[in-house]
Amino acid sequence: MNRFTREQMAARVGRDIPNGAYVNLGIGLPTLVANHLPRDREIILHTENGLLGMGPAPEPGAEDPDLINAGKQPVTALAGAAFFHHADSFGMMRGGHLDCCVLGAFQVSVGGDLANWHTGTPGAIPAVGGAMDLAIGAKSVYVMMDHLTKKGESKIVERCTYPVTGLKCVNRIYTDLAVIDVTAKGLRVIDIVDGLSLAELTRISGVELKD
Amino acid sequence: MNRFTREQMAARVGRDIPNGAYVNLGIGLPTLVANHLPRDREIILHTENGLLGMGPAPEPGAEDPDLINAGKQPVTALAGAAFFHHADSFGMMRGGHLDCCVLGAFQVSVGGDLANWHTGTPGAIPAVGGAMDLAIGAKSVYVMMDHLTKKGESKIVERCTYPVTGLKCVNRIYTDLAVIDVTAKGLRVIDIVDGLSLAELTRISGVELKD
Amino acid sequence: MIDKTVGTAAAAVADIGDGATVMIGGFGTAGMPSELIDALIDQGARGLTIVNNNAGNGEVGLAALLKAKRVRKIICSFPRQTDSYVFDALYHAGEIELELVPQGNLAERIRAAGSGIGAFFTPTGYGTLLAEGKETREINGRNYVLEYPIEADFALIKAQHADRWGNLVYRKTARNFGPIMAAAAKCTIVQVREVVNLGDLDPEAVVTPGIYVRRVVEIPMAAKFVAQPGAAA
Amino acid sequence: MIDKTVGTAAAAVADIGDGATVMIGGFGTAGMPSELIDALIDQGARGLTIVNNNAGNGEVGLAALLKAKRVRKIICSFPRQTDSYVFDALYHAGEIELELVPQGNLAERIRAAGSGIGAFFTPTGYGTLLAEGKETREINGRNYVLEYPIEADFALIKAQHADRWGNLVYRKTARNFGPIMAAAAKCTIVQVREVVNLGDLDPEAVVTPGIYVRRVVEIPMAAKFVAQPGAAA
Repeated sequence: MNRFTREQMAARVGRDIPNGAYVNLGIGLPTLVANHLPRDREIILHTENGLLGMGPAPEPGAEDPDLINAGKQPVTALAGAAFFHHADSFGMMRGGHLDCCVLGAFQVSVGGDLANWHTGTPGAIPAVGGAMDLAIGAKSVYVMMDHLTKKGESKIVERCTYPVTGLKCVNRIYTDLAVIDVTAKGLRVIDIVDGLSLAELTRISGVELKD
Repeated sequence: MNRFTREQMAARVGRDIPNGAYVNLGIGLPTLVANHLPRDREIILHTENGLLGMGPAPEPGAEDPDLINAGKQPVTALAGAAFFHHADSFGMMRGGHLDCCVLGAFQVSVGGDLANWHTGTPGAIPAVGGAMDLAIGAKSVYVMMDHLTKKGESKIVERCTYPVTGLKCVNRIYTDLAVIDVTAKGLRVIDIVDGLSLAELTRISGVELKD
Repeated sequence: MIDKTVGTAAAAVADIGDGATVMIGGFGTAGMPSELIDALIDQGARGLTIVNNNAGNGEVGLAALLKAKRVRKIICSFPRQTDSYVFDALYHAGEIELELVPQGNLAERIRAAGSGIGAFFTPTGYGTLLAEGKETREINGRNYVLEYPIEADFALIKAQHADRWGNLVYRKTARNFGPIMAAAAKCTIVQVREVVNLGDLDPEAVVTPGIYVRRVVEIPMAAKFVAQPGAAA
Repeated sequence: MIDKTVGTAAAAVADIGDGATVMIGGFGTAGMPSELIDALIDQGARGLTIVNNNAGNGEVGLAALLKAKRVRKIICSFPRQTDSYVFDALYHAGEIELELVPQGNLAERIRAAGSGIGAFFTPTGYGTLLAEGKETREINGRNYVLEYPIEADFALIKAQHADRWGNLVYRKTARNFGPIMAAAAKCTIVQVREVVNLGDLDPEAVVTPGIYVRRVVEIPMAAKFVAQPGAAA
């Protein structure tokens, strides 16, 4: 079976982000999107630890421990950047000012529920960070994930079995097999990997998918 | 009958404000206190329209329309001042960070209720400004007022007949006849104008007063 | 390329429709976006709900908008001033609705709208006329009133400098309601004394990040107002 | 004359008692007041409740405080990191209590404590494990959870510059929780890289006004930490 590579997924997300958008890229796979934002657009990146106008990683040796992203990796600040404190930063998120955030996920339900913070494994130390704020805050919430778990189970589910991060919050799902919109009338496939039929994708996913 | 002059009242309030205090002086009579703060103390004045470290009125001709106090009069900013927006300014007040505010009043009740925003006259246009925030926000709320109305009625009352600004919020009352603490055990006179007895003050006031 | 600058005040306010809720920055005349208000008067929208600390001074700015009978309702903390005669007359004639809000609750309700808070318990106003009929609750021995956000379709504010991304810095006490109104409105329009190059504003000192700003109009000589001594808060 | 500067970190933290609630600034190690934490460890207070975004990295700063078994409970959003093994071991051994709070609710609860809000309705966490048992309400068609303020006896934070009045500016993303913690604690203690003269800070750019600060300790070479790539938020 063909699959979109991670770079292809990131490029596709990047193409879908318009000029002038304010965007938060979650930790992990979504971080890749930063390398694939169209060069003819100005897109302003937010990091929840207090920066709008985040730039790329610094040159080796130029890291500044006071200038990091939510993943605690060194970053830079562009001309036009602004720093602010945590309450202001999360007010910005919760207040619906970000146009888009891109998040990783364990599961997304057909109704747009997101599970991406906790596996629920007994004994696992729970950690949530800003995941729940991002899930409910941005105007559009995009999820990037593999379509299937390593065991071959669909990560798009009728109902999340992992603890949820937010309810009815996901707008679009980018997987290695397809791009799927979460709509009021159900999941709608808007792109699919070459050679895969909608019927086969539906069978693999175990949930109803429409054209 | 002897009376404290307005200058004497302002000087007395000024003496009661310790070094390092953060203070908001209300509109009207309390504004006079600024001229009577002891010169050997640093006292930092707050104005609710967004300034800590307010200085005296500017020299004539040096007024800046962007630099005003809550009474919309031109002021200056001292070295060490800070500007902030309205939500931050009122958070500072409501959060209990001001050591003291000094307010004018129509009435104060024996329980410390304050009425200073609205006469309740039919047809009068109500206006409240920051009065209610100041009343409940500062660690100590001092009232400066004439002891009696122009008709000779006591402004210290068993129960406010004017609409209240805040409940149980006044800590001390400075009038032209006395200085009175509002305590859990009732009103306690801590200073009185020369030649006036506690008995006579009590008679004039129409409420119970203690030594 | 992002460029939020707009050529004229008229173009900036062109899409404000009848019946819109419009926040107007300023405390008295400090921070009042007079030229944007003038453009709104020329534009003609009526039936407006206005959110401002006051209800206008003299016959300029907000008072002129009131005088032109464009305002259905005003939400403010201090309408009555020595020179608020335009509002006073409309109020007494029953031609304008007034929602009086303690100044701190006004600020916090605007802040709540911008930051996604559904409602909050405030100590201000408890036990007073202005809390009558409102939900109250005792929390840890203190009494509070439940207050809801104030949102707006548009905010008209004034700042000192902006860049093309819409980052703003203000000047002295003219900052007042600008930053919180910018965040609370669906479309924030700013008049600034000077547009500077991207990168000229210190990122540590930006007060309103550009995310809250839709349009910027440069109006260099906005300082036509004067301070209004003697009026209360 | 006001002078909030204190000679040593040890003197600044001397009165933190057993059982105190202590907010500690920083996001990971950016903004973490390491020298104040070291002084707190030397000072010996135990049974502490700590409020921080994380639960310590490696064996320095907050992690060292945990390792010394001084902490009874931690309130944070993201305890589990690649190098949070000190916390992990204590947690699995049942030797530390954890209150996990979504990061935005953590920030807003701290902000509420500093600004006199009794409680607030937040959309974050609705319908999740972290809102179980909490009061909820639908407001204008959206669901919210009621959250309460987080107050503290002390806040230990780090800033870039201070003056003798305690006015603070921060540096880049090391600002994070500093300003809101400063306002939420009864006694805020700040380590700064440099104390400057009164008047040297631009009043338009002061982030934390001195009213929120009780003590300032100058620690010029605080930058002994390094960034921690690879750990999550």
